Amino acid sequence: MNFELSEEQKMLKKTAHDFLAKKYPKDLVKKLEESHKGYSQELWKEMAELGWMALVFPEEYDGIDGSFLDLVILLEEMGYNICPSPFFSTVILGGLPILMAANEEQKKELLPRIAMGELIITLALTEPNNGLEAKSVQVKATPSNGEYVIKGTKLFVSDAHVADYILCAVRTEDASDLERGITVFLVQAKSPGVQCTLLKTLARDKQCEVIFDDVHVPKENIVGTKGQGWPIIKHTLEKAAVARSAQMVGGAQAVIDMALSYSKARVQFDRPIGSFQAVQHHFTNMWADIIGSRNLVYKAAWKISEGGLAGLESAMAKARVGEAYRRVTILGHQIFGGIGFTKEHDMHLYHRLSMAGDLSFGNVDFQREMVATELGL
Amino acid sequence: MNFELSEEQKMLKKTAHDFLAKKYPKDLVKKLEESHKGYSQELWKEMAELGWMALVFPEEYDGIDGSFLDLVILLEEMGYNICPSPFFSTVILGGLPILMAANEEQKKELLPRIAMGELIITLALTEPNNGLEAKSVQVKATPSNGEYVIKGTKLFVSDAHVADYILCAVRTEDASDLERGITVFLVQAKSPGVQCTLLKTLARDKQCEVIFDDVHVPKENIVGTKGQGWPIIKHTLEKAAVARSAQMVGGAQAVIDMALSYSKARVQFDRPIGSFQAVQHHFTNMWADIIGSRNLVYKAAWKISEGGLAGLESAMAKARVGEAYRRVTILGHQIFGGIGFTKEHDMHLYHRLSMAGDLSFGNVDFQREMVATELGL
Amino acid sequence: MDFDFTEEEKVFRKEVDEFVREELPPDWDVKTSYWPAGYGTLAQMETEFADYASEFHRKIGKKGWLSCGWPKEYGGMNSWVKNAIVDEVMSYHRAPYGGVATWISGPTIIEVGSESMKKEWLPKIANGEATFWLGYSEPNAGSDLGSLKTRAVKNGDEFIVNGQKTWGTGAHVTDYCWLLAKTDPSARKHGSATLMIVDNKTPGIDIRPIENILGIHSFNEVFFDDVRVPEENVVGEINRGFYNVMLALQYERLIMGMGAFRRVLEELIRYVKETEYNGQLLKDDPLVRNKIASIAIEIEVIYSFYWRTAWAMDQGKFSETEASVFKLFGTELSVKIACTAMEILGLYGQLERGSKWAPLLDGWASIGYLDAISGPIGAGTSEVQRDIIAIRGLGLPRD
Amino acid sequence: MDFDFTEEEKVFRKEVDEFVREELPPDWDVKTSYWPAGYGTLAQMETEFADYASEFHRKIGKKGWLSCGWPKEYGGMNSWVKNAIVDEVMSYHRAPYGGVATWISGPTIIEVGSESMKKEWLPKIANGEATFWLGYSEPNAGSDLGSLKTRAVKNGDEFIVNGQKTWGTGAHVTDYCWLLAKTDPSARKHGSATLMIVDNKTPGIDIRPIENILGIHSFNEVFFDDVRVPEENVVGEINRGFYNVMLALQYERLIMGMGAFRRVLEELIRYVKETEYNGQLLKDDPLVRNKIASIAIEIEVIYSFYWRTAWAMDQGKFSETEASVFKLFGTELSVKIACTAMEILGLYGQLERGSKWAPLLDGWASIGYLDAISGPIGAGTSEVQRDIIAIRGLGLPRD
Repeated sequence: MNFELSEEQKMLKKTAHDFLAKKYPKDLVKKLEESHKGYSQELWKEMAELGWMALVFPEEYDGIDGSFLDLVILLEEMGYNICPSPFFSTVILGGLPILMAANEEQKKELLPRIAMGELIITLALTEPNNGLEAKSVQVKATPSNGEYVIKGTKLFVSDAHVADYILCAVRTEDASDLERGITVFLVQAKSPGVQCTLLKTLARDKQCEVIFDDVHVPKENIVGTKGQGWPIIKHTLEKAAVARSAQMVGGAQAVIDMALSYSKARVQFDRPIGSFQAVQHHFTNMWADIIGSRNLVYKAAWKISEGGLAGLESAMAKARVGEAYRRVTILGHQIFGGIGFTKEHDMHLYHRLSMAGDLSFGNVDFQREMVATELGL
Repeated sequence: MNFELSEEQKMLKKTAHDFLAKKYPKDLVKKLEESHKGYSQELWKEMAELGWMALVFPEEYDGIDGSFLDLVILLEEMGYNICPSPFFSTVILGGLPILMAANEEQKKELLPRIAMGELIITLALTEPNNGLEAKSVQVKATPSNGEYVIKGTKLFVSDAHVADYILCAVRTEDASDLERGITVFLVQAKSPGVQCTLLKTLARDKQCEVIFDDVHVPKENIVGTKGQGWPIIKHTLEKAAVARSAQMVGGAQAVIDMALSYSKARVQFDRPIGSFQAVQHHFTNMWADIIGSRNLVYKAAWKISEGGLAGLESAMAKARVGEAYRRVTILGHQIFGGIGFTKEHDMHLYHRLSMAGDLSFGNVDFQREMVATELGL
Repeated sequence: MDFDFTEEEKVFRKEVDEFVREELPPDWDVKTSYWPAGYGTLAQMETEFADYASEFHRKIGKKGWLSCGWPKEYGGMNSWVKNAIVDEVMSYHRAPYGGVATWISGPTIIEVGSESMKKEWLPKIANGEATFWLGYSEPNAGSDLGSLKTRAVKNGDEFIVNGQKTWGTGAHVTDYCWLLAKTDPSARKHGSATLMIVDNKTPGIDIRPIENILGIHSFNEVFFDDVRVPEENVVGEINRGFYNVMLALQYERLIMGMGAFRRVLEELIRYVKETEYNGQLLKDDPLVRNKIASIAIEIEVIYSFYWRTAWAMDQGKFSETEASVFKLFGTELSVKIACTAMEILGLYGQLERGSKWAPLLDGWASIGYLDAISGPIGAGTSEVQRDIIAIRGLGLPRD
Repeated sequence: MDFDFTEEEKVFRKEVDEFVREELPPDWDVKTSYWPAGYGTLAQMETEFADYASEFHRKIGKKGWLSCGWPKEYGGMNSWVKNAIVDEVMSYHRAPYGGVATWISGPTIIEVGSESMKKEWLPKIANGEATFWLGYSEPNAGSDLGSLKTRAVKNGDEFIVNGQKTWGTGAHVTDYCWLLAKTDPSARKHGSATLMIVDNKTPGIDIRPIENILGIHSFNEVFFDDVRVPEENVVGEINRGFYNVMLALQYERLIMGMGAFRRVLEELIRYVKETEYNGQLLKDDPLVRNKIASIAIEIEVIYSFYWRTAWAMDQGKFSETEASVFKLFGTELSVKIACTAMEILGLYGQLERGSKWAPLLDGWASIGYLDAISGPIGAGTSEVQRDIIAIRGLGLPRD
C-alpha cells in the first residue's frame, strides 16, 4: 500500500494549481461561463503547451504516457480553481474511447492532434427521456450506399458547439440483447445535418442539444467494431464518472478552504464565527466528507490506471462525491451567509457545479443502483 | 381552528399521567416486560375502574362516549410512562373493529365486557413473509358443516398469549380483486387447534406466533360480512397507526424530558453539558421533531374522531413519528452517554420501543408508499 | 381541537383564491419565479414588476387583505388566521404580495406608535400605498444585530443618519426604510438603538443594487449620508429600538410564502405523473414515490406550525419558540425540496427557463436550487434559530 | 499510489483467515454476538468465553499476531498494516481477539516504558498472557478526563490508590488495570496524573458488574480502596500520564473491529437475495438496493480511512485528525447500518436470537440496534471528536 502521490504527481498538482490560479481568476471564469464559446483559445493553447492534453496518451501518439491517476490529479485542480474549457470533453469523452477502441489509422490521425490541443472532440450519448444504459441508446444509424445515416436527437452533449468531431453512440441493429447493436461513429461536427444548440444550464457548462438530421457518415468512421460499441461507452462512462468525481472533490476542497479563511476572520457576537461549536461541527462534517470521497476517487482512478475493471469503484466514488460535494457547498453557503448569495461572490460557482457534477454521468441514485448490481443484487 | 385540548382532555391527560407515574414505576415496567404474561392484572383492573377501557365506546355498550382523540391523549401518556398491558390490543385492535363492524348481538356481548376490563382481545393479521396489504392475507378458512376451518400461521399477534378472543383475518374466497374475499372471524383463544407461542422481541412487547391448526369457528362468529373484511382491517390499521403514533410521541417526549434534566445537571469541562452548542442543537432537533410529529398525530386523530377518511393523515403521522422517535432516542442516548447504555437506566426502554413502534402497523417506508398512493401517485 | 377553517374562513379563502386567479395576468407563471422560503426571487422585489406590484397591492389593500390581522379599530379584521390565509393563497400563485409594511411596520406601529403616527401611517400601509424595506442588517451586523454602526444623531427636531445598511431587500422598489439606527452610542448594546421611518427619497440616501446568485436585483447596499429624518418619524420610544424589533418578530415569522410549498409539491406530482424515463412513468419508480411522500409529509409538518402560529397569535398565545421552529424547518425543507426535485428531474433539472427541454414550470427546479440556500441564512441563520430554541424555549443554560 | 496489499501481506492475510476459520468452534457464530463498532457484545469481554478467549489469545500470541505492529526488537513485525489485517480478519469472524494490552499498553510501554518494564511486560503481552482493562473513565470524568478524582499517593516505594473507575470494559475477565490516577492534585489539570499497571488481584480492588442494555456483563464499576501499587509499575514519567495517554491514541483509534462491517454487509446482501416479501425477493426492491448500496459505499469510505491510518503509522505519518474521522464515521455508520438493517428486515428484525423466525444470523439486527448506540458515545463522543477535528485538524479558533 502507498497512499501518497509520487514526486512527479505532486509536481503536476502544484504546477496545475499555480497555473490555474494565475490564469483563471474568478472574473475570467465567470466571463467564460457566460460567454457563448465558453473557453479561451489562448489559454487552451497554453494548457496544450503544458502537455495537459497529451498527459494520458502514449508516447507513440505524441502523448507523454501519464496514467489515468495523473489525469485525475490534474482534474482535481481544474475542479478546485474551475477551468471552463473543452478539456474534459476532448480528453476523457473523446480521446480515451479513441485510444481504447479506434483502429490504428484513426488513432494516428486523431490522438496526436488531441495531444497538441488542435482538436476538440466530444461524445453524444444521452437521448431525450432516457438514461445511461444500453437500452437508452435508441437513435438509429441506417446503412445506405456504404455510408450510415444518423437520425435523431442527442442531449446534454458537452462542448458540441465548439467541437471538431462528435463521437456518436447509435443503434445499428435491434438485437434482443440490448447491449449489442450499438455502434460508435466519429462524426464531423460540421457535417451537413448536424444542428447544434447550446442549452442554458445551471452551471453554464456548455451542454448542447445536437440534432442529427440524416447525417451521412462513412463506415470508415466507425470507432471499434460495428454493433459492439456498448463496452466502449460503458468504460468511457466509468472513466468519465471518476474524472468528474475528481473535479468535484477539487471543487469541494476549494469551498472548504474559502470558508475556513472566512470563518477565522469574520467576527459576530465578538468572536470569529469559526469559534462557534456549531460552525466547527459543520467544518468537521465538510472535511470528513471531502477526504472520504477523495479516497474513493483515488482508489477508482488507481484501479483504472492498473487496467482493472473499476465498475464498482467508479460507481461508489461518483455516488459518494455526488452527495458530498452538494453537502459541502450547502454548508459552505451556510457559513458565508448573505455575502455568498451574491453574484459577486465565488461560492455560487461551486454550488452550481456541485449539482451539475452530480447530474452528469449518472447521479447518486443511478450510481447506487450500479453499486447494487455490482454487489450481485 | 382550535389547537388546544379541551378542559376534559387536559384533565384526562393529567389523571393518566399521574396514575401511570405512580403505578408504573420503571422497575415494575422492566419486571413486566421480562415477565411471561407481560402485565399486572391488578393494575389492569384499576385502569378499568378509571374507565380507560370504556373511554372510546358508546354509552349503550357501557362505554363513556369519548372520542378517538381522547383515546389518543390517553395513549400518549401510556407511551410517555410506558404501560405494559394488553390495552392497545383490546381496545384498538379488538374493540374498535367490533364497534365498527360487528352485529348488534356481538357488540352487546363483547363491548361491555371490554369496557369493564373483563376481556382481552387481539387481532391476528400478519403472515410469514407478507405485509399489510389485502394481498398479504393468505391464510384460509374453508366452510365445513356450517362452520369454518382456519388453517395457517399468523405472526406478531400482540398479547395473543393472554387473550380471550382473537380477531382473525383470513381469506374465504379467491377473488381476482384481492380486496374481496377476506373475512374477519372472532376466534376463542382457547379453541382447540390454536397454538400460541410468545416471540422474544426487542421491546419484549408480547408478540406471538399463532398457529391455527384446523381451528373450527362457527359462522356466527364472522365479524361484519363474509368476504368483506378488508375495509374493517384497513380502517383498523389506520386507527392503530395513529394510536401507536400517539404512544410513540409520548415516548419521545419522555426521552427529551429526561435528557433535558440530565443535561442541565451533568457537568463536564466545568460546565453543564446542556450549555454546549452542539448539545443545544441536538435538543432543538429533538424538540422540533417531537412537536412536528405530534401535530400530525393530533390532526389524524381529530380527522378520525370527526368520522372522516384519514388514510393520508394516518400514513403521514406514522411515517413521521417512526423517523422522529428513532432520531430522538438515538440523540437521547448521545446525551446520556455511557450511563444510558446500562440496563439499570431507563433510556433503553424507549430506544427499544422507538424501533418496535416504527415496525408495527407499517414502518416509515411502508407509510410513505401509502402517502404516495394517497397523493395519487 | 379543530384542524379545520371555520365556514367563514373557507368562504374567505375561496374569495381570495378566485380573486388572485382572475387578477394575475395569464403569463404570470412564465414571467416570474418563486421558490418556497427563498429570498432571491420575489416578484415584488424586482424593478420589472414594480408598477404592477404596486397596483396589485393597492387593489388588495382596498379589500382589506393587507391588514386582516390588525385590530378592527385600525381597519383590520382582527384575524391573523385570515392574514395567513391571504399569504398562503398569494404565495401559492406567486402573487406580488406582502412585505415589511404589512407584517412588521403596521403591527409595530399599532403596538408602540403614537396616536398621530397611527393616524398617518396605518391607513397608507393598509391601502398598499406605503411600502417598506427593512433597514436592520449591516455589513458587520448580520446575525449579530447588536453590532450595528449606523448612527442617528438628534439635531433639533430631526435625526441625522449616517451609515450603511446591507441586503435592503426591495429598497429600490419600495417607498420607505424601516430603519434601526444607533441613537445612544454610550449605552450598552441593546439599549442604544431606535426605530424610525425614512423616506427613500430623502437627500443623502444612495441605494446601490446587489445582484443575487440568480442574477436578480432584489438586494441593495444602502448608504446614508447626513440623511435628515423628522423626529415624528421615530417609532416607539427612543433607544427602545431593539425591543421594538423583537415585538414584530411574531408577525415576521409567518412571512415564508407558505403556499409556495403546496405549489411546488403539486408541480412535482404533476411532473412525475406525466414524465417517462427509460420508458417508465417516473411516478411508478418506488424511489421517486418515497422521496415525494417524504417531502409531502414534511410540508404537512410546517403547515401545522403555520396554522398553529396564526391561530395562537389570534389567541394572544404566540410562542416564539414554535415560530422559530417554523422558520428553521421551513427554510431547511426548502433546500431539501430543491435537492429532491433535482434528483427526480435528473439532467433536465439543470435547464434554465426558456429551454424547450426544461420541465416543471419552465426551469423552476434550477431556480429553486439556487434560491433555496438563502432561506437558512436570511432573517436569522439556522444556527441562531437553534440557539434560540434551545436556550429560550427549552431553558438550556447559556454558554 | 497503490491501494493493494503486497504479495506478502496477501499471503499473511490468507494465513490468518484460514487459521481463524479452522480454529473457531463451528457454533461460534451462534454462541456469540458482535456488531461493528459496538462496545456491548465483544465475546472476549464476557465471563462465559473468558477461558476460551484466553486460550485463543495465547495461540494467536504464539504466532506473533498480537504484536505485528511493534518494532522487531520487541518481537514485533514492525507492520501496523499487518496488525490491521489481523484485526480486520478477527473481527470479521467475531474472534475473541484484541484489546487494551496489545493496542495501548504494549505500544505505550515501547514508547515511554523503562528498559526493565519492557523486559517484564512486552513478552507477556505479546504472548497473550497479560490482558488489560482501561482504567481511565470515572463517574464524573467521561468526555472530560481532566476531571478525574482517583488519587495515587506515593508512600515509600509504593503508590496507594483510592477512587472509583467506571465502564472498566472487561475488568472482570482481564488480568491488569491500565490505570490513570492523579498523582499531583496541586498541578494544573493535565500535569497531574500518572499511568500505572495494577494487578486486578491486588487487595482493595472491588470489581462490580454493570449490565449493559443487551443484558451482557461487559462493563464494571471498579473501586480502589487503599490499593498498593509498586513504584516499578508506573508507566513513563510520573505526572506525565495525560501525555502518555495521548501517545497511545493512534494505536487505539484503529480498534473498531473493522471486519465486522464487511461481515454485516455480506449478511445483509445474502439475506435480501434469499428472502421474499410479498412474493418478491427483497433484492429486487429498488429502495432496498439503494439502501444497501448506500451502506456499502460508506463502508468502503471507512475502510479507506482504516488502511490509510495503518499505512501512515508504518510511515511514521500518523494523522490524529484522520484517525478521529475514522472513529467518528465508523461509529455513526454503525448506527446507520443497524437502522437500515431494521428497515429492510421489517418486523423480523425485532426478533431476538433463538426465535425460529429470526433471520440474519439469528437475531443479529436486533442486537445491533442496541449495541450500535454505544459506538458514538464510547472512547470520545462524536461531539468531542468533531471538536478535535475542527480545532486541532482544521485550525479553527477555540471558543
